[in-house]
Amino acid sequence: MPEEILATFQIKRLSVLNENGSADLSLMPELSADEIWRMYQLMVLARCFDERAVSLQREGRLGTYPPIRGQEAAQVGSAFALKASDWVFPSFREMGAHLTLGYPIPQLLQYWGGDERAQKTPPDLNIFPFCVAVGSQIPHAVGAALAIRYRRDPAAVVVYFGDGATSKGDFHEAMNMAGVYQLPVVFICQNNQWAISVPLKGQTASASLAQKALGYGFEGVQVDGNDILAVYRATLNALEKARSGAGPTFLECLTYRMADHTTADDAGRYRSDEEVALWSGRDPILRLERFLAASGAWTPEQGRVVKDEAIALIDRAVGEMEAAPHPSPAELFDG
Amino acid sequence: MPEEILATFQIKRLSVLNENGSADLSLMPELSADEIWRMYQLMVLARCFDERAVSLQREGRLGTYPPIRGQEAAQVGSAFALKASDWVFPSFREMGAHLTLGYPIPQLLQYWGGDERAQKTPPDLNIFPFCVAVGSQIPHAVGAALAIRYRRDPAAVVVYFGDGATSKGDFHEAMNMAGVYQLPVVFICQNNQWAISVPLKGQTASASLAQKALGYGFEGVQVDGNDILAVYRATLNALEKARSGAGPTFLECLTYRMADHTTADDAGRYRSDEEVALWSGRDPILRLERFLAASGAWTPEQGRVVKDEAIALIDRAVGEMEAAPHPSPAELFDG
Amino acid sequence: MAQLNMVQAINQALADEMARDDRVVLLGEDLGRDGGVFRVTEGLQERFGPERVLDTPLCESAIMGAAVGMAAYGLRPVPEIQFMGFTYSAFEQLFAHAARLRSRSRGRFSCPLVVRTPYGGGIKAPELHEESTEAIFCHIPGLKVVVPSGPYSAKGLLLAALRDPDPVLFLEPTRLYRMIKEEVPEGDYQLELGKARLARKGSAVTVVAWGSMLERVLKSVDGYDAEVIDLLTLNPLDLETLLASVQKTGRAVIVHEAIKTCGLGAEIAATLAEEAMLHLRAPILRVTAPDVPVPLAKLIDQYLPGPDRIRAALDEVLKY
Amino acid sequence: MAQLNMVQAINQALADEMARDDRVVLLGEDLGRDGGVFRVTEGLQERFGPERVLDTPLCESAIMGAAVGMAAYGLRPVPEIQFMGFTYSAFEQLFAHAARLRSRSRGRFSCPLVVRTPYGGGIKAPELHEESTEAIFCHIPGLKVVVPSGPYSAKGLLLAALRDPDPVLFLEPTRLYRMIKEEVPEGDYQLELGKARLARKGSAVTVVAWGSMLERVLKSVDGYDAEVIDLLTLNPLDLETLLASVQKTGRAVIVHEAIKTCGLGAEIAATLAEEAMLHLRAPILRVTAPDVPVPLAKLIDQYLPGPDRIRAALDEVLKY
Amino acid sequence: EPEEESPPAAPAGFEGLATPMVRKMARERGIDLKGIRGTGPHGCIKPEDLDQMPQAAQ
Ligand SMILES: Cc1ncc(C[n+]2csc(CCOP(=O)(O)OP(=O)(O)O)c2C)c(N)n1
Ligand SMILES: Cc1ncc(C[n+]2csc(CCOP(=O)(O)OP(=O)(O)O)c2C)c(N)n1
Ligand SMILES: [Mg+2]
Ligand SMILES: [Mg+2]
Ligand SMILES: [Mg+2]
Repeated sequence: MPEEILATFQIKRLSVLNENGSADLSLMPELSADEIWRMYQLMVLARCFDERAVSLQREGRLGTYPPIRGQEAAQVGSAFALKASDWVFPSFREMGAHLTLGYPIPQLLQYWGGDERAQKTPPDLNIFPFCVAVGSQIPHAVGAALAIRYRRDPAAVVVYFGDGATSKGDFHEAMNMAGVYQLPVVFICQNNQWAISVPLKGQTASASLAQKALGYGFEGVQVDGNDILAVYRATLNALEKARSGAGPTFLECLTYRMADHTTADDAGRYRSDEEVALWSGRDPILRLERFLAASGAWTPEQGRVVKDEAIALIDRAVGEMEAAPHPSPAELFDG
Repeated sequence: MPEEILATFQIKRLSVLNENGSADLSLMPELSADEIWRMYQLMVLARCFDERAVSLQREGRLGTYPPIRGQEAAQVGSAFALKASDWVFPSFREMGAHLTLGYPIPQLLQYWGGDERAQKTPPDLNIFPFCVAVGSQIPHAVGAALAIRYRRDPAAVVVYFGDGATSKGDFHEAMNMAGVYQLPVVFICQNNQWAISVPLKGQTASASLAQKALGYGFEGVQVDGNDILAVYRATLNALEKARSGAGPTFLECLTYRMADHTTADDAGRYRSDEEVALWSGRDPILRLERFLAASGAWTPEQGRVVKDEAIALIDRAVGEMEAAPHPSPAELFDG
Repeated sequence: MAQLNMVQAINQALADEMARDDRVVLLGEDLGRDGGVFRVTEGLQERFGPERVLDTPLCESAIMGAAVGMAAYGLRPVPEIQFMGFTYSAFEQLFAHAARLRSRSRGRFSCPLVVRTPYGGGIKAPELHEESTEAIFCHIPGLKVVVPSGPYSAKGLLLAALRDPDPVLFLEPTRLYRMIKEEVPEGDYQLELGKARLARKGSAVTVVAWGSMLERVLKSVDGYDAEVIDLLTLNPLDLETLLASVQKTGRAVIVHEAIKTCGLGAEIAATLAEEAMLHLRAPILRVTAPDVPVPLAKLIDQYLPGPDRIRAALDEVLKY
Repeated sequence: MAQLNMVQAINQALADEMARDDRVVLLGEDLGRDGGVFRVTEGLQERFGPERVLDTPLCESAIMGAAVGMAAYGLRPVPEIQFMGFTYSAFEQLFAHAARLRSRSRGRFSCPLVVRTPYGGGIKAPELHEESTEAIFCHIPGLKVVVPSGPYSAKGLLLAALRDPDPVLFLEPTRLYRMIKEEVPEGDYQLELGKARLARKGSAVTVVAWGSMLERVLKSVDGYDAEVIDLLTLNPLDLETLLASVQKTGRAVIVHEAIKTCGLGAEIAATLAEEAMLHLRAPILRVTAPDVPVPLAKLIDQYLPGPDRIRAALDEVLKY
Repeated sequence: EPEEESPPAAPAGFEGLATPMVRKMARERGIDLKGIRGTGPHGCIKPEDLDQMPQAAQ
């Protein structure tokens, strides 16, 4: 037995909508027109939330804020596949997922205003508090999945994190443990290609993030993260697999951070305008609009209505958030 | 672009000697008969050291000791490929590597006698102290490799660890960093298939450890760890690749821990006699003896001579170790 | 009542609570099939199955991180860290997550887990097997730290810890595992967390100790009119017991096996200097290990506080 | 001499030392191309190249672990941890390796590295961006802990730290980065590690502070006959300066922004209760944050010790 | 230590060494500790020493 081939592996890439918004019908997920429209509304809501949060920060009405611009498909598409009984472990840049799951918008803003009361998740949602220590939420998802398995609950767990988080030991340790116990957890990496100023190739020499799953004995798939239908399909499949006892899945949603890392950052210091322009053309909202427009389901006028509704919702939420009384010092000891 | 194949990967397995000790000549490393004989002597020395250490512990003359029985080929074969200028970061179970590199035997015993003076590596050796916190030495190797690169030194780094260590974040983090900077480091995992009572399949769902390298963008190879010629060949190749600037390599040496985890452990509690018997038949020393015997280079008589010489060496070392004065309390503050 | 050693008492507490409360789940390295490297969990996997006594991959931070997720979901995980010297890599999960979860989610999520780990020196084990870094954990808001000093307190404190709504670090003095046998009631009993124990009455000096140092202190104070406090809970401190004793004796000596600088002795002395200052007739002395790493076997006896150093401190404060 | 802020002073110290000593290498997240999230390392990668100012993957433990290997090989690495709240995962490397390497190899290997990290509250940043856990690091034997209180001390202490043969944790009070400008000599100067500074003379009470609390203390003591000690090095403590002052004033108040329990204030108070007891005329008071996690922006001002609480403590001890 | 065996006379301006407890007792009894040398370590004033000292008129 000389230099025997021990094993051969393949990594797949999933996309449903191409850049022009035309769909591969064979891969089209089962979604009603209403559902797709709802997805569209949620992406627009996320975009409007984001734009407002950035401007509130500029006006000194919010603290440092990490924009999600460009990642709406990855967030809305994946959260749309979740059931109420599933558990979600976010990082700090998944406001699109929160909005999709119905997290109260005033409370979501309140967090970035520096108020712990924001993290008191409503009782009907199983969304963990934001996690600022990059990657450290990933093992929690594994623990929740262990509990689900032990309880024989019909639920699954989703954990979100960025490309930068894949460099941390927590990512590895959690992936490895999920593999060993074949747990009902879906690891969703939003590969937005930047971790503050560090581009993906400064983060890992691995050609894809998806292939990292090979070291843990379960499937890793790269998904076009700006294609909401692909993200939805991949997440739904992974969740069903998880709930059926067939173990974990790793999804790399390849997307792009279109804005600065946070409102305290200036991305112009470390990346080119050309790169940003290229990805602006791949805007996930634009792509779904093109898809819808092709069947006459979207017009600029309808788009404006959706946006106006979103803005009105945000307006109200901002008002509510700002009307909340300042926390009392006694709340330091609350919990 | 539907479910496109993004990439395909292969993992290789290297062996030179088969179980009967006959060699694949096309893979035979360049080694003189004297060198192979030296390797054989070192494996026997390692075995005798090990047996003596275990019995010294039983007699209360050493503290807890982790036997290396069965792993002599992995340790001697890899260390034999090193140059004096290379740096070595051991775990706590590489006494075979220490012996190969000429670490003073009394000092090696002294460590397991509970004496810090043992870790004052002689100035001509670049061997780091033993590392008890599993896996935590792996990032040190990456740092030394960064320093080598920065200094343009013609050296490489080897770091040893076990299968259990691959579950720790340190392993992942160091592998990832080595990949990003394409550093001159060789990661040698002695996969002895057990981490105390946890078998490999309780450690990871990955079919091989070698394939874990795929997530870091560099080569991982599985080597028959009981085949000293394969281990030597793979290590030499990896070291030359490292020194030439072609980056890191991960070697999984598949071997077996033939003894208890340590003298404080009772492996009979968690693994079967059959498994142990199976691997006893694959004893790495036996295998090299068969290879040598086939060409008349080894006889039982010669084997006895080698063993007697080794025992004499160990005898002297034990005497020296026990003659060393007890450390004074002031040495608590030494360093 | 049976005479049990600490290993047996802890094993019994775990078994009883697992039988009583199906939320209790153990996880860690080698604690299932092997029964733990000190055999503390022996027989529990056989009895409760591998899903309740989980042999994990070799990874302390993942053990702790998974425990956080389990606790938040509604279980009561009991992660074991094989030795205290291997808690470092689990530190972020404990500090930034387990201990804060209730506060930062304003009560929406809580984290009732009990981290068990053997700690302390004098067992002639390899590097990092004899650490005593309890002070670091006492600096984590939201985490309770508990140390039994014998089989009876081990069972009673562990049962209380397992029912606490928040995370508890339960330190098991390795040197005592099989050293002391005591009467241990078979049924259910709890020792309230946050309460110290008067281990010996006296009126001339108060000696504060915990874990395996307690046994050493009790041996050393023979012939002295010393009151000995067995702390049992290191955080929060039982101020009431400490102050009452020092107000009576006017003198305090604190004995711990951790290094001196920023050890828990500092917090106790500082608290006395703040709250009992007007009752003190002598300097507060700390008898501790020197500020160096825990040595290997050959020097461990020189490192740990011994009877000579304890008595010298008593003699010194009694001069005042 | 130029008027510099602390960011500029640190940048200058790093640049000067890198020019002088080619063993000095910086590594961390975003410190190269981006110049660091606070711009402390701005321009250094351009000047010294990407091999001496390494942008690393996002991983604090690997940064610290790699620094240990670099230092052992003969370099003088300067790992940056982006915020003190992210040191937890690097803790094992610091505690079990960097700080012990000299001792456990009996001098064969040493670990001259300087960990730089911004620390402390009051900048209204997200969670874990305002931690002040210095006491934990002071409990690590073999590690020095240094905190400047302004641009002048920042440069002088950093130069000394960079030349120290052993590991040093260099804490940069984030709130002060751009708050204070001071005359900072352009050339080479060092402030000896282990030496505190008398920031204000007085005779009725000694106030001990460091980092960003110093500025707050100096503002608060107006009108009091208070002596203020700027600790500068937290471990080892400058006993001589502390004792001389307290022997004179007979009263001590310690102010820190970390939580109270097992904070560094405890070690200082305990040391005084051991070494200066006969000179004390009042309880030793600690003014600290409450024992809860550092809150987000809305409550940070209620959390950090403010002038009111500092003055109340002074008034209290002055009653004696 | 020899210093403790044969206490030399208190130097001029010697501030009496005492713990806060003793200072409080002295205050209550109207005893001025300035210049006093006690029988405790380093010449510190022990509570018992106060019994030997003249009290100020109450
Ligand atoms: C452990 C840790 N280290 C550093 C930081 C500072 N930081 C915040 S976000 C970030 C980059 C994260 O990159 P990625 O994981 O790709 O997520 P993204 O910001 O792109 O969403 C860094 C370095 C942190 N929050 N946590
Ligand atoms: C961080 C850490 N956790 C736990 C231990 C206790 N321990 C010592 S060796 C060992 C198993 C190591 O397994 P592996 O890495 O396969 O090495 P091997 O013992 O087989 O050589 C364990 C759990 C340790 N030393 N360090
Ligand atoms: Mg880690
Ligand atoms: Mg990113
Ligand atoms: Mg192993």
